[in-house]
Amino acid sequence: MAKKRYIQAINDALMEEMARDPKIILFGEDVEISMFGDTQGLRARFGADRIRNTPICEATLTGMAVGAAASGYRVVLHMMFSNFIYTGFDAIANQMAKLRLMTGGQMRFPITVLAGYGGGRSSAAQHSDTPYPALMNLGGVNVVVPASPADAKGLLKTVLRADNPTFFLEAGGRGAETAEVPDDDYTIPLGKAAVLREGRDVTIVAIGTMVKHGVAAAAELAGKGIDAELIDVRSLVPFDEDTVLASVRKTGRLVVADEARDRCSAASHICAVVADKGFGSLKAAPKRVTVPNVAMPYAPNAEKNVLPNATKIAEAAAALVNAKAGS
Amino acid sequence: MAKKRYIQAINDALMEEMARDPKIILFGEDVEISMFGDTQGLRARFGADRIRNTPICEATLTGMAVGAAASGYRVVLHMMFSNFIYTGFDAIANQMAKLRLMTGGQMRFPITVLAGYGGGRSSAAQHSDTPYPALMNLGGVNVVVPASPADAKGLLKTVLRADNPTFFLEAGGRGAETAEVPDDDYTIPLGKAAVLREGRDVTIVAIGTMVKHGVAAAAELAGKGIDAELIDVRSLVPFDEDTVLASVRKTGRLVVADEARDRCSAASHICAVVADKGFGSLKAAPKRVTVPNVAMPYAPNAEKNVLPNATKIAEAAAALVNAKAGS
Amino acid sequence: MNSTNLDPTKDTLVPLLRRMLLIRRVEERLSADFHAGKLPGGVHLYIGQEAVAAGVCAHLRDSDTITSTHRGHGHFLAKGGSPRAMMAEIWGKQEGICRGMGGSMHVADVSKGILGANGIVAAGLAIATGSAFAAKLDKGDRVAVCFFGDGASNQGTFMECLNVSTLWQLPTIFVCENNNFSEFSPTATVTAGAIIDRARAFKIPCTAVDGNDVLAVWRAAGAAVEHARKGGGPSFIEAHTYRLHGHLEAEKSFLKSPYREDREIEEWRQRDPLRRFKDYLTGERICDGGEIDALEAEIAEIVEDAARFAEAGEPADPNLVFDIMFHEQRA
Amino acid sequence: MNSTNLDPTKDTLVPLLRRMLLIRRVEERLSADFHAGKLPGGVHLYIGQEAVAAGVCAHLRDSDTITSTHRGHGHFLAKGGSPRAMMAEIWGKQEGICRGMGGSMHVADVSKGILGANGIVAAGLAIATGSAFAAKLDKGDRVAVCFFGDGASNQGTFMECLNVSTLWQLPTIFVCENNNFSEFSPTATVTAGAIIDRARAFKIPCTAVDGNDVLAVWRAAGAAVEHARKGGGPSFIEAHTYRLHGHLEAEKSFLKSPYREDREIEEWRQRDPLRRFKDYLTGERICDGGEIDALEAEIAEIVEDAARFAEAGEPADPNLVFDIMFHEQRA
Ligand SMILES: Cc1ncc(C[n+]2csc(CCOP(=O)(O)OP(=O)(O)O)c2C)c(N)n1
Ligand SMILES: Cc1ncc(C[n+]2csc(CCOP(=O)(O)OP(=O)(O)O)c2C)c(N)n1
Ligand SMILES: [Mg+2]
Ligand SMILES: [Mg+2]
Repeated sequence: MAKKRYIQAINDALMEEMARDPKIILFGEDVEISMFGDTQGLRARFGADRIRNTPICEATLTGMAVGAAASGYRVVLHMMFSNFIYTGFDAIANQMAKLRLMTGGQMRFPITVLAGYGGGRSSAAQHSDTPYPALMNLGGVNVVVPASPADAKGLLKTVLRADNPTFFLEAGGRGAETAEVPDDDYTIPLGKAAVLREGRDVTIVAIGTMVKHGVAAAAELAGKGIDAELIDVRSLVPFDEDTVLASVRKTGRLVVADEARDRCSAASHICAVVADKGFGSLKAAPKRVTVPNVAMPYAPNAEKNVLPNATKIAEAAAALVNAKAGS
Repeated sequence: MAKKRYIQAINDALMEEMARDPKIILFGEDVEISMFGDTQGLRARFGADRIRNTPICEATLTGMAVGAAASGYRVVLHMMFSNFIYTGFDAIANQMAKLRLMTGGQMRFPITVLAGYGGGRSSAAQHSDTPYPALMNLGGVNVVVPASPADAKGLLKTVLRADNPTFFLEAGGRGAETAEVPDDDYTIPLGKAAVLREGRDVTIVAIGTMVKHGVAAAAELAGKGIDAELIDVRSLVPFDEDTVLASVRKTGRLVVADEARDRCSAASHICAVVADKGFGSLKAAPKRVTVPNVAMPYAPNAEKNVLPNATKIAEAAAALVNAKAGS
Repeated sequence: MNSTNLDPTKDTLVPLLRRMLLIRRVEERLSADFHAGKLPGGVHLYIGQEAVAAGVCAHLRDSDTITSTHRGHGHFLAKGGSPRAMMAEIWGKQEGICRGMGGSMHVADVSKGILGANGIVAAGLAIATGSAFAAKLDKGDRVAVCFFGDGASNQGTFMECLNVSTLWQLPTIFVCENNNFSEFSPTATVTAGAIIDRARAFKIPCTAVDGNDVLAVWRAAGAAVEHARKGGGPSFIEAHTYRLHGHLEAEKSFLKSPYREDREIEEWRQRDPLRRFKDYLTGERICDGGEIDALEAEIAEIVEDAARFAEAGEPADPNLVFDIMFHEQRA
Repeated sequence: MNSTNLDPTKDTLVPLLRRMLLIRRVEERLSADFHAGKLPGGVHLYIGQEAVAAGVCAHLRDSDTITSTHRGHGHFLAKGGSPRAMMAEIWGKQEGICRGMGGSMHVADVSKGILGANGIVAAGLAIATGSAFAAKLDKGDRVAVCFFGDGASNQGTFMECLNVSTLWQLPTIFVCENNNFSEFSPTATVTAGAIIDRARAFKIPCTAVDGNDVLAVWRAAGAAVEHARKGGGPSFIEAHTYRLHGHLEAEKSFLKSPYREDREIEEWRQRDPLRRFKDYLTGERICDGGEIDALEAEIAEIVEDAARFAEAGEPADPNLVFDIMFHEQRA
């Protein structure tokens, strides 16, 4: 074990997997210099064939990823900020997510799309989106949202070895956060949530950027005598329903913390699934702590006002538990 | 009152509003000939300035709609099939839905985007999507899904007179369906659901293409002695929570029928809202009847297998009601 | 017919005719089947444009890739796709090349390098460019051909793909089939300037050819393919042609008025690439009438067999979607 | 300086200098404030490119529209936007031109025809084209100018907008600021051929100018604006220039190695458009040193005032988002 930065863990996974598998190539805008640091050093190590800066042309980049994958390569496409996913959305929604079905399963698409998401740094509306709800609704792409360095590395290795298009979304601005990462060559399967804290009173399901706030919320709640169970979903597609449902069976209460806008958010979907399959175990209304249905404002105070945080999560959880106490 | 085809009602609304307001312009690919019929005759009546065929360049068309609206016009943009929304998604997600907030409210965007959605005619995956979940999650655009000729006309008139970007999504392949349409100049407000049938046992919320199946399902259920309340949402953004919550307070049971893919669907969101705000009134799990998380297959039997229909809706509703009876 | 330095022998010419005939007769059958209400979905036919697919694909190997359009039957067949498997697909059958999941607009056969017809106008451009990138990385001499329409040339990805292909010297061959229409819009009403000039801006080899002259196409494509195989990078061909059928077979059902003159169609019928090529072959005494009749008969049999195969096929597996959306992962 | 038939008088020249100075000094202050940790978000500075915005916008009226880029302060100020309101915006204050909702990358003032800086590379192209369409429909003589970078010219919407603007003869003026870099990528590594050739394909007036020569820009823009006002349709200007600061002010914090030579920056500093223009004005005895010093002092005061205004402003209203997402509809 060694302490690693989140972004370093991602970089390590890319280094190790590209060394393992010569078919992996990576391209995107300024991936050689690497603004986020995730692709730093790759060009020097793997050369100009495998690592390429591209022109700014997202619509073509996503289509090229499809074409190169259909021709035998394992493609890593870096889209920089999540909002640029929209610029390249046609080939994602109409090709990447559908072509395997449309061709009767003839093709495989080992494509990993990297992008940073989320707000909190006054980057304003066009650089702060949390875009996974639209991706989750496509049906044909996986969505992975690692919250810790160790998960980032293990999940990315799994993704790089699999044959399905997967959005590996990096928690924006969290690159420097540090935690222990195992030294050995490990992978973490998709579709397995992590129970970060066991608890009896309420289940907090946290997604990506929200995990950190979930941890703080659970600590805050513990201080008030509320014993929260904290689940990090790790991947949204595939999604680990079982772990969430088992937890709600135990606690009877659910709060989902999600940095997506509320309407049709991942939180909505998780609440809907729990309300459906876990109805009998719910003692209170399942709650969403999300971003309201607005574009991200620039001013720090306005941005803070719309972003979920530990306090909002803790308050939602406490309200559920206290409602019971009071009723 | 006169019987009108669904597509004719849309055409009438466009004719009447364009005659009323010379600032309305309409453009899109082959809108002069009009494959669906909704824009037929407009060119002859309003001329080449106001009605224009465009080149195929969705990314630019959505951006142009923003620019023309910001410069004083009321823009109707026809995107033909809903899947082409993805091709023009950048200016929708990054501009149309955000620019008003980003400019501190300086701009208004009287933009109406028309597109047909949904499957059922072996048009295959790239011409059958139901794209509203992604649009609903953007926050900055309205989404209207008329199910009947009268609603189509009244809602479209409201949209054409308002100053917000709105996706007016036409139920694919339903153009020829006929029903009574009032003769006078009426409008229907957004955010008001219609209760198409009152009932005590279960609430069926149906969206757009699903309303027709909801009607059939309610009839089927009535035959079995189950009294369903049927709600046509009419618009998804803004959404009439009150009507749905009031209904569930009465029936205690909810089925949402939605042609979107299940994950992060409108159905998910509606179920999440009801599970949250209507928790106390729910006697059973809120249920979604949606398309599974797959691309639309071409073969009619395979397509039928994944599309919701009256039987699936009725079965879901009956299961809820019977579960109670049995418990 | 043009004469150039490339001089095809009968061994080259007859297969060209064969491919064109196969496309024509298969599509005539599809047209009839469509109008008889036998096909579940719509079809966009290639009739009149066969010389382009045939002339280009004659230079390609199975390992070369192509991407195609909503009007993709001709490219599929010219690249060696099976008529049986294609027809079964369009009938929505399990025996279809895409197991009934794709239909007319999505016929693909990866084993033949056919990366698929595509319902999204211009989508094939970037897929072909990505495939050309893969070819370049493989360091072999594979090429990737992108067929697209004049209408598609108004999508910005056209310019983007020219840029990437030129920059990286990819073996991408851009084949624009200019058939005078983008759906129901005459090309000039939606397309400014000359399409070829957009490619010329990148200083790559650009050729305009009579797309109804299969030998002209064949020569231009031969040069482009050789250039690409040798590592010379991308090139562009604009083939002027015409679709003799509607934009889609169903168009008469919704069009209130015609969008082109019967006279125009008639004029182009006179320039029918199939007729012209037959005339050339007999006129130059490369084939006699008997040989051509024999070929027609052989093709008729193939078409009849394919249609019967398609009609007799099993309905698609309705649950297949859940198994194949992902590789080794259920939807 | 070039000489052409257009001969500007002192009344034209001094305001050009004034605008360039204003942009330069405002941005120097923003740079200092950024590095002092006073600004909430990042900033992309225009320093070195001022001649382009100033030379183009000198021909524009409030009713003309412009669209801009992530590097948009210069365009905003050149088109008449308020330094106070812009700085307050970048500080995230209620007094900001966008009430603190947009920040540096989104400064806009609709009353001045400034349709906004934009965080999406190339997004302004289609917005300007739409605005030019509106101008055309109005049948007046408004024009719409789109400022965009060399990097943006690789986005396909560039070609799409050239197509629509040419086809419909819209008064769109495409101003490509080629500053040799697309973020950290030298232009030649991501851009094949000459950008101007992509526009030439549409047979519209195309001009390449020294973007560090404000008079050259002013002349080229004057011709383009006149052409558009007269109904002549779109035109294209490629202004070669250089950004003297980083892609964004924060870049040193994450760059592991430089992406350009100090020597190159130094060379371009020699061609600093502001210094060149001052030298020209004094060399030609149009202004004397005293006049220029007075102007500098005046600008310094404006900048100081704007910065103080911004710093003293009220924090943005955190609940405004809910009221203004829609017009007369709560989010
Ligand atoms: C992105 C997208 N926009 C619009 C359409 C609808 N559409 C189908 S074919 C077509 C015209 C294509 O014209 P062209 O490229 O010239 O091909 P042709 O039909 O002439 O073979 C259009 C607009 C589509 N399928 N995809
Ligand atoms: C659609 C999109 N892709 C990528 C980016 C990230 N990005 C911001 S600026 C930039 C480079 C722009 O280069 P250029 O157009 O030459 O403008 P310059 O920065 O040189 O002024 C990139 C890639 C973005 N903002 N939007
Ligand atoms: Mg065409
Ligand atoms: Mg640049």
